[in-house]
Amino acid sequence: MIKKWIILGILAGMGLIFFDLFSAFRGNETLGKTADYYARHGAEEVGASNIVTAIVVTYRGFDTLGEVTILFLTAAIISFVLKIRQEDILPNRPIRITSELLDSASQVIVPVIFMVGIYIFVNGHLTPGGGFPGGAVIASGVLLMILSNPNFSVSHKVIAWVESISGVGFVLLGVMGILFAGGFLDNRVLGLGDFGKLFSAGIIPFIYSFIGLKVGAELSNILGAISHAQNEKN
Amino acid sequence: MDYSITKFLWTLLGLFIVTNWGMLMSSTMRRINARVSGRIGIPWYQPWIDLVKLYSLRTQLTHGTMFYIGPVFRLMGGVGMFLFIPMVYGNPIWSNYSFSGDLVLILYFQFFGMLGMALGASEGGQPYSAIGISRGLSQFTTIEVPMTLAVISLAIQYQTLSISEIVAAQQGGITTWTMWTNPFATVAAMLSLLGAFGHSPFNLVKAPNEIPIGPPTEYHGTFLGVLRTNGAILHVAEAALFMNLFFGGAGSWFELIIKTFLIYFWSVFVGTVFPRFRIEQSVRWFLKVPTIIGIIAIILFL
Amino acid sequence: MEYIAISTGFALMLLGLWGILSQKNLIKIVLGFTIFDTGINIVMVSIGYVKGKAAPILDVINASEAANKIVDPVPQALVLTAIVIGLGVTALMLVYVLKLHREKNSLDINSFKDLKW
Amino acid sequence: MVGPIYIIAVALGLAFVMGLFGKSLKNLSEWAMLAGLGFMTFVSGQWLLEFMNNTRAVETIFTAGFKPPYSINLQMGIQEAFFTFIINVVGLLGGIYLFKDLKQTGPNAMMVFLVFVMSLNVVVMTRDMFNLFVFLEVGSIATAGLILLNNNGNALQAGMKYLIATGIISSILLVGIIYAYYFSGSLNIDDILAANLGASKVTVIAVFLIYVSVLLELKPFPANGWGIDVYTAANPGIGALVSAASASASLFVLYKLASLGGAEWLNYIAIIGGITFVGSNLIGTKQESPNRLLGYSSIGQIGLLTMIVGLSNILGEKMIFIASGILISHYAAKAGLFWLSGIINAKDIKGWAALRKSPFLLFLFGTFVFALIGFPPFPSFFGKWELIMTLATGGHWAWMVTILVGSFIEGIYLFRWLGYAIKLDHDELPDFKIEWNKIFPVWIMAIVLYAVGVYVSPLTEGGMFINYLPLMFVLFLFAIDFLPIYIKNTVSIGGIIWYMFHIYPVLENDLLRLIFAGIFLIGGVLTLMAGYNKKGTRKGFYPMAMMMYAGLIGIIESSSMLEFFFSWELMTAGSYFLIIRGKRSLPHGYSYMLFSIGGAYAILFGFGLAFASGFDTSLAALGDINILPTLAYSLLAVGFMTKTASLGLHIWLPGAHGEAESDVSPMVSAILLKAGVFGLMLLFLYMDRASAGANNLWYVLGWVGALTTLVGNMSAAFQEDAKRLLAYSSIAQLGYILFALSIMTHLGWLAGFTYTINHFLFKAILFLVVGGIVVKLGTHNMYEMGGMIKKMPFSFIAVLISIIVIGGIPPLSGFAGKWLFYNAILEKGWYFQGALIFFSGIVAFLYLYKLIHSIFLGQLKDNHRTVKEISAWILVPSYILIIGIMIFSAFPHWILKPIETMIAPYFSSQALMWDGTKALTSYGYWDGTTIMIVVGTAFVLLLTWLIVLSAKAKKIEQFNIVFAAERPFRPETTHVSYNIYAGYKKALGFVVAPGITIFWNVVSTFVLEVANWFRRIYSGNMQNYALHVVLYIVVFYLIALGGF
Repeated sequence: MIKKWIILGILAGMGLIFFDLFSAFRGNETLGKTADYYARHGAEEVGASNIVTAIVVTYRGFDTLGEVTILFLTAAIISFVLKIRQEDILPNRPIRITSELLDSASQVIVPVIFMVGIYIFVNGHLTPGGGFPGGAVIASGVLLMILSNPNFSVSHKVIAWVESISGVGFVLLGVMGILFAGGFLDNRVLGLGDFGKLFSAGIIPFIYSFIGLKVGAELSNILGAISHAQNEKN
Repeated sequence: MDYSITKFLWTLLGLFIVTNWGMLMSSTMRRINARVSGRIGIPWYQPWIDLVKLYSLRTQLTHGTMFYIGPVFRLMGGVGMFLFIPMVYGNPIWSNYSFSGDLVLILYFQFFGMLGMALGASEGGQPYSAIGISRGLSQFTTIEVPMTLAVISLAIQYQTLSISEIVAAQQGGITTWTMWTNPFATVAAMLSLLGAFGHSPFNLVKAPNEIPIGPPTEYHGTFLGVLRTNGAILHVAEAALFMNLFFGGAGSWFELIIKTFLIYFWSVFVGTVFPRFRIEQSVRWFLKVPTIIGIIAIILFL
Repeated sequence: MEYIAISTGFALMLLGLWGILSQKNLIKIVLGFTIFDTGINIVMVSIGYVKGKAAPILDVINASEAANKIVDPVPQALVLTAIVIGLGVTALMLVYVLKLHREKNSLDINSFKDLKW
Repeated sequence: MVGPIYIIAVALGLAFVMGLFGKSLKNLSEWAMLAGLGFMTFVSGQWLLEFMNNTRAVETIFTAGFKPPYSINLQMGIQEAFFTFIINVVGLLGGIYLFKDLKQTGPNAMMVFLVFVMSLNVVVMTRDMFNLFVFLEVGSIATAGLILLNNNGNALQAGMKYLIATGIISSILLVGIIYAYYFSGSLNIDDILAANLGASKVTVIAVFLIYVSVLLELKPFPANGWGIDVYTAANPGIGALVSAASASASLFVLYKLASLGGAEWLNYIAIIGGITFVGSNLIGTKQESPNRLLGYSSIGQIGLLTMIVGLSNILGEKMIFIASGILISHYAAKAGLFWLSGIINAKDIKGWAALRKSPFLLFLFGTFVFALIGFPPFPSFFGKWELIMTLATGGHWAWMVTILVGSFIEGIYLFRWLGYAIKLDHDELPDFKIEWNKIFPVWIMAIVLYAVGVYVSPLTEGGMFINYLPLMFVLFLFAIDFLPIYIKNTVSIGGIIWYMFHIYPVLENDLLRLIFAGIFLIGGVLTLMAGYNKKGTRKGFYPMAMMMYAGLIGIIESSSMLEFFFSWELMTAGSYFLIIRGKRSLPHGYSYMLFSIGGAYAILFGFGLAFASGFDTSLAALGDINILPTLAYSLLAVGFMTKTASLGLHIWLPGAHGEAESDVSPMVSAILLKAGVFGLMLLFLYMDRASAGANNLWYVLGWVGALTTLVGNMSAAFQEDAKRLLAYSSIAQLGYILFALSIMTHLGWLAGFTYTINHFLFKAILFLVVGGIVVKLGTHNMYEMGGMIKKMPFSFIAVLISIIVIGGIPPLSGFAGKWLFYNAILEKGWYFQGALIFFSGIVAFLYLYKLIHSIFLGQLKDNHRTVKEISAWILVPSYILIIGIMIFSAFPHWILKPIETMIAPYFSSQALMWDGTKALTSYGYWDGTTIMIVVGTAFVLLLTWLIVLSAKAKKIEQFNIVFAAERPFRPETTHVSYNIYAGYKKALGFVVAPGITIFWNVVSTFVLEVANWFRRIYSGNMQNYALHVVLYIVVFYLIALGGF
């Protein structure tokens, strides 16, 4: 009971901090220095109509590399943590049979989901969306496959290939930025192209595709690992 | 500084006088003790008889080298005391070799004999010796406390540690004696003297009926003779030291004899009245009254 | 508008913290984290809001006058990153919970006090 | 030049590619990882070299080809190069160390490992706030993964705790970043710093959030339970990485952002660091688990560094030097210790006793412990030195005290641990495997410590004068440690003798130093001679002994405070190892070390005050301390008195000296203690005699000296252990010296010198001989000895002469001391102290008699009937010393006259006059030569007389005595020795009641109980840890911004 009050007291303290933060916020009338620059020069320098994408992939592309790394790390950690020794694998896990509805629907929907996912990351520089949402959508397709068929196992080989190639591709594109343009992850390795077209904004579409594939692969990997982990003997 | 043969011979003469006087004093003491307890006591010449007997004994037994030279150390202690104390004031001949060191030398030379004796006796392996020595050392540590305080007080008073100079400062008639000018130091030192002479109540070192004569219990014959000789010299030398420090020194051998007698018998008289202390009682006693008196003696001269 | 959003964000953060600090079930604690993260994300987006401006996509808006027409794109870019990080952390936490559950067959946070002092 | 960006590109690329390696290339992935780490190390190392060699401008890397603040930029300057280099080095070595563990877990773990190291590189280099956040997250997620390399329940729990806590912390950081962006319009760190957000009451909240989260990443006490658990449960290889690499990176983040808020915030940082340093170390004192202990120590060290960052305004340009000195020591030592912990794999620090099986590993362990505490020649020594000096310059006493107290507490557990490793009796030492890949990194770290230490030493003021020659000799002895004793002994003696000739011309005109050099070097040769007596190789003895002598002679040679302190610590270290070699020395070596560190810190504080007074680094600075002079003098005196074992600070000595090996005891007693005396002499000569403070101090020290003498002598009298008896006797003798020096007159100092020389002579003899006897008879207990005079006459004579000197019995030289004492006391007017001193002087006879009687006289025991005289290798040096005593006794003016001339300028009156061989003062006179002649002649005459009288004395058997009407037959019951001063004890035993020991026990119990109480906050509940973090934020907020 005392602990509850202590917690409430501490939360009240945090509330005070948050209240002060709230009071410090006065809204915005205009853009700040950096944002203003992006708004004015983003389109011409990067060539992406989605300024957020311009920032995410190019201006702050290095952050994005970190971000991808985090997913990569998480997947790597999860797969070695959840690795099951051969002798611990439960041979025949009792599985509840999936409903007909889910089973058939997924067969129809999964390809569509994949398509949508790919669309989202390929058009990341033009429309809202990008590699991460796209990758996540693809992974949701994989999730659906796992749900509909609990015995479905994600092919490690395929995922490993997709993961590695897209990851290395991302880094290589970044290094090409150093070699052929202004710096690491500079998107002007290729021409900026026509503003608003699919093949524009330099290498952004490629990077976003790699990101999308990688994110999709990582997430699928995580899902697969967790799903597989249920086969362990207790 | 005179290292001549003449000086040496004079010193030998002094030593002879002192030895005989010491023996006489000890027989007198024993007689007094006997009278107090209602006995007749020994004849006055008994010590000489004893000494002759001891020196002429045929059997000489020794427990080893240290046992053998222990008495030499002991005698050296007594003789050394004599050598470094000026006996008769104003006479360079009877000042012996006191030019080589002052009061501090005397205070520390006491240990020379004690240590030698202790080691010699110890080698005998007789438990009584070791017990006696341990008692003696224990008691001695505290006996020296009032004595040290008194000496410091004297040194402050006279601004010197030289015995001759202290005596010189007392040469203005009986009122200039330290016992009047610095009574507390005198009292402290005289109380300490009781312990130094080792008569009752502080005779637990030799405690005849407890640890038969303690340290020298294994000594006999010539060795005991040497120890007896030393006892005689030492008693006179110590009394002479007190005489020099507190009672105006001596202008002649006669004066020395009177004064040392009185000093010596101060302890004898006390001893006939009081029974023996136990070691811890003795140790505590010296650290109480005499020490406080000694401290007062210093405070008065601060 | 943005005030409502930002205060909602803070409220969610507090709610999430409350969950983290008071719930005994590990899964609920992880849920507390997701709520907490969501709160932060809302706060971030709200901070980038500029009164009456549109999303920073220049398909309708002309690039030359974009500076006066769009909201701040930076927090949105940051939120994107933050969400993904949150996702990674949450996934990792869940896996931890899974393993912890395997370890002691319990989800109670008080069962995991082997390390102390 | 390879651009720094390739560190990231290569690491990430490799990590991504590794997924493809599959089973066939599995073995390749490890080598790929190591190659990647090697490449990263190479790149950062290359930059570091470049920056160190010439003044290359700071390199900025623009990502995406745009200028900041519009894109993320990285920066590579010398600091970044340094930090990335040390991170990559420990990453590479850690990779090698974890080679097999990683292999077992598979390529996934290697990717995580690689990415982890890479993320720390970015954290160091990035100049973008949000990018910092992202890569901090990468780092924490990687850590959370690497914790699971140890796949067990504890690791899981620790990882979960870590995730929860860092989750909260990073969220707070994120809020802070977004607000910083909101206020400043930029995410670039330089822009944010320039925006001066701390100035406004509104914007300061962003500053607060960023600070609090960065600080929390550094695991401040007490909101750090989550961090400690990681150290406890993770694989030690990971612990090493977290402690050395992550912590360094986080620290660099704090440093980067330090100027975010302004001076007031730096204060908070410093306070938080200080609390962590002291608090964390305090709790460490109760730890038994090695990894957890290392965790507390790591956090403590990082606390210290945090504090240094917080104090950067005060420290100014010295800050970098100080911080890197301490950081590199922490880094290398902590990594090494964690790695060692992984090799030994013990649950309890007591299990580290297993290290004894491998002397090299033990050497490494010692190196790390000493580096952490800040001993020379390690960089932390110089760092701490500069730190204290600089703080003192600004008058920041509280900070100095914090640092010294924290360091001391750290010493408490580190030396307990080291002691266990060296000495602890252990029934079963756990076995451990030695694998090359695990040992190699540890070695590298140790080498780093030594190399960097030597490299940085010239960078400190006065450091370039440090004489490394003796240390090279120590190193050489290490190298030949496998050779038999007689070779090493000869080499050591040769070295010392060579050094004597080397140093004599230097010190020729400086008698004070020459005397002490004589004591140290001649004493060294003589005590070493006894070593020929031993057999085998005696591993480790010679380097340590030589280290002690190197320190001792360094103290003599030093002209600056730094050199002095350097040598002082060196001597402490060497003597510690010597002392702890004894059979039962474990607790004594430990308490010796604690008192020594405490004393050293007191000295350091005093030196700090001296330096601050006139910005003078030479020892002469002690002469004009005008800042808190009394405090400075007192601290210095206390520091030196820990070595002279004065009352209150003496409890280490009896055990340390008593239990040490037979030839170590004379080294540490007759020789080592004189270092303290030398220190006191220097100090007293420099002290301002006109000031009341100095005079009061001397007055107090006089009483302390007198009481020390009494307690020492009386305790000695009640000992049954021969060597302890001598040890207490040393305490008492040093009490005399302290007293004599405190008198501060011509006569007093002469007495002090006389005692110093005498004590050297007789205590060396006594410890040599008694030590030899103890070894021969196989017991320390005197009551089990007896009658040795017949078996060991030469030893007897040596002991006899020594005790005559101790007793001050004329005609030997001890009397000179007593006589000078009387005169000095009378002249000074310290009558009561004087009386006390003389009383104790007589008490000394009790133990002197006990010693010689119980060993040599009395009854010979049956089992000793075949014992022979002790080795000539012990007797020869003893008799050389006896010759010294005889010369000093017969011709005291040979030595005292020059001393007198030397000290004359320091004292107003020349109180002692010489008339030929006769010394005169205003009080009395004394003629050593005459006394010798008179006594000698008389003695010979009397002896002759006795021999003439009883030439035919017959030797009789041992038991030819009768007492209590019985003839004894058992020596055991006839030898009166045990507790012979029972009556005396009854009367005066209260004097030696172990009050001081009880006092120190209470102090240490109190410290440990406080630690025990505090550590209850680490309840193990992860939710509580989260609560601590949040509470920390709230409390910090309320204090910093809540208007309190």
